[in-house]
Amino acid sequence: MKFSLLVIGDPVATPACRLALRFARAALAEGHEIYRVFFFSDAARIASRCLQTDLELAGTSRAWEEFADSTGAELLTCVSSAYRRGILDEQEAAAQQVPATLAPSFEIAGLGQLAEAVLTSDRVMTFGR
Amino acid sequence: MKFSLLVIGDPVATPACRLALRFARAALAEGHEIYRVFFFSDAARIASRCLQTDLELAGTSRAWEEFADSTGAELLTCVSSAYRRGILDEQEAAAQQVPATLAPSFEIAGLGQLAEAVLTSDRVMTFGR
Amino acid sequence: MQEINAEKSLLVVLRHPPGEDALTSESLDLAMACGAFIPATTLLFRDAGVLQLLAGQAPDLDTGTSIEKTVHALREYGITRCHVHSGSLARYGLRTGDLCMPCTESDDEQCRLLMKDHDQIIGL
Amino acid sequence: MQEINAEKSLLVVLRHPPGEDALTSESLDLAMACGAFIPATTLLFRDAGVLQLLAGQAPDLDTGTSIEKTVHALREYGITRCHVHSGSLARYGLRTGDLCMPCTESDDEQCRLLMKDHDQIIGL
Amino acid sequence: MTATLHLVSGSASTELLADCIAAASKGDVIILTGEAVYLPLLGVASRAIAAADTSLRIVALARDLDERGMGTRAAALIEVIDDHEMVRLAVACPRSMSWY
Amino acid sequence: MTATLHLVSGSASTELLADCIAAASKGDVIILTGEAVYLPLLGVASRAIAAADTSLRIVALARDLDERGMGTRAAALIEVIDDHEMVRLAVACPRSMSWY
Repeated sequence: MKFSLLVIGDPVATPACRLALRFARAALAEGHEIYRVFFFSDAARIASRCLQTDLELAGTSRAWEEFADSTGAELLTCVSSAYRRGILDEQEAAAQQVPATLAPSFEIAGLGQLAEAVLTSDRVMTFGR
Repeated sequence: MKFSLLVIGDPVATPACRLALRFARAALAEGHEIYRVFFFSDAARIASRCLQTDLELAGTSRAWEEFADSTGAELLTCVSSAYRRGILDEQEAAAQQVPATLAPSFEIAGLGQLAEAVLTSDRVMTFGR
Repeated sequence: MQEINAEKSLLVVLRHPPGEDALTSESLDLAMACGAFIPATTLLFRDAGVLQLLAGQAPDLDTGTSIEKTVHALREYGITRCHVHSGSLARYGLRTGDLCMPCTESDDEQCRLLMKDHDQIIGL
Repeated sequence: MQEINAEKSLLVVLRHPPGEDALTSESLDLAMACGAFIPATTLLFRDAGVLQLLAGQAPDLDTGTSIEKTVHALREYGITRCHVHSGSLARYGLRTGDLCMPCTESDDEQCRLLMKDHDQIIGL
Repeated sequence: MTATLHLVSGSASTELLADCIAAASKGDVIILTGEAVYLPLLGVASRAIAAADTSLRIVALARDLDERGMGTRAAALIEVIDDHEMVRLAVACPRSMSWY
Repeated sequence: MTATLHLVSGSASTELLADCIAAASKGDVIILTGEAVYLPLLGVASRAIAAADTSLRIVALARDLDERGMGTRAAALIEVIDDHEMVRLAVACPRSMSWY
């Protein structure tokens, strides 16, 4: 079965990103596919390379990156959520004359990509705060 | 009367930083002093220069910087809260080999500075989430 | 499997009150985007989410948007089905006349049916 | 005015449950730091904050700390006065024997007196 | 004056307000801010406010109400104050406590 | 099967659980995660769980309980499942709703 995940809660202040990762790993172990993970609202901060992370820890951006690298799952972060919170790709950072802060393995995307995931996935799981 | 403020809530997701700024401005207008503002936990993010801000808006880091510049109030952000959320001064950023993200006018400080404010201020107001 | 099933229906449930919390305006953005891409998108305001519909709210400081400003946009984006949970309105002492946009009042059982009648649900 | 009034007393009220929320471990850091600098620091655990005292919790993933690990540290940092609101314990069906550190049980009226008896309060 | 100033913010939860009222002493002042300004609208919360010891003063911030379109609606339900009065209350009360 | 899977997280608020139970249909499954795993401890919440339609299945995640030192305490109060069972429930229920 093809899953997509919508993650909303802040990666530091809430368990949302960690719980979503636990779900993704368990789904993989059960033989399912994680097609796309869409980080929205506060969860967009997972895509900040400013965020201190530790390879040991689940739910951090590096742990998500490892999951994506080994499974091909897409890690997308909502463009307006990200920019509003200072997660900037090279282009936007240049426009604002500040350092870029988007972590590798994450892509900035519009909400249309979430809608596409809703239409093409068998299940969409939302992980709130 | 000498006030210090402890701000806890996230600058984007909660009104804490904006309400604290409204309190600070009203206190000034009433003839009082804001000695120190200590940004703790999620509120430490106010000190990120990645945070997109607009000079018109209250509660953002630039509005706080203007308040501090014109009043001499100290803007401190808790060192462990800040580092954990990727708000890094030059020294820590160099150690981690990532860009520094601490906005000007904010200083990284230990919790002892909060305790000192508790002991030397007439009132300490806490602004939660 | 990659083929888009345009028949798929989506229910977006909005449960959080408005205010300075960024999530509210972001939720409306999400609803509009889904409305644009997914023809069968329905909104349900319930619990504290009904407060998003209160007339006379100031626009969000960060984005300049408010539900009153987005109501026409919602329609432009293809969202014509808006429901509000009657029990939630009653909890806050509100009537549909207090709301800034026309919504279908739905009672507990009708709200349960709304959930069952859609293929996917996003709770915000 | 800049002179430190070492006689000033502080009550730190901890109301939030533990878990992956960073605020909990940060709150304990704050309490310890205040205990180190302000001799007359008292802790009061109430509402969902009493759950921080439950024995057997796993350490915080980010910091490796838990209240069980910090109990000795709390004392080292000079905090000897720890109170827990009896009504909050009852709400969760807990007794002081379920707690991982010794606390003085205080009823509603005693908690009100604690607030009145301190010069400053920090609510976390 | 030994009153405590209580700031209630962050959620329109009746549990939060009930906890605050139960912990407050006679003569204390409770300010509703942020999402907590919705509380007077809630039947169960307005009953709690009405049932609270009359020596408790419970007020809401005008600007927070106005931003939520509740300025006129709230006047009948609760005493409304501006930011300056919040500061005066913070001066009058020797200590404050936050609930969120 | 037309059941909906409900994920409750984010706070140990009895209001949140009550809202979820009131909105759920017969046959639905409710998973308590994060801070919501404290709810079975709360007298008022455990009564709500007990009073809920028996056709509702209400469970809590084992790892979230264990992290909070509630693993053994919870076993008597609520059905406990692991992350794999959460996935199986997500497969079994054609849609899910989050409460936070």
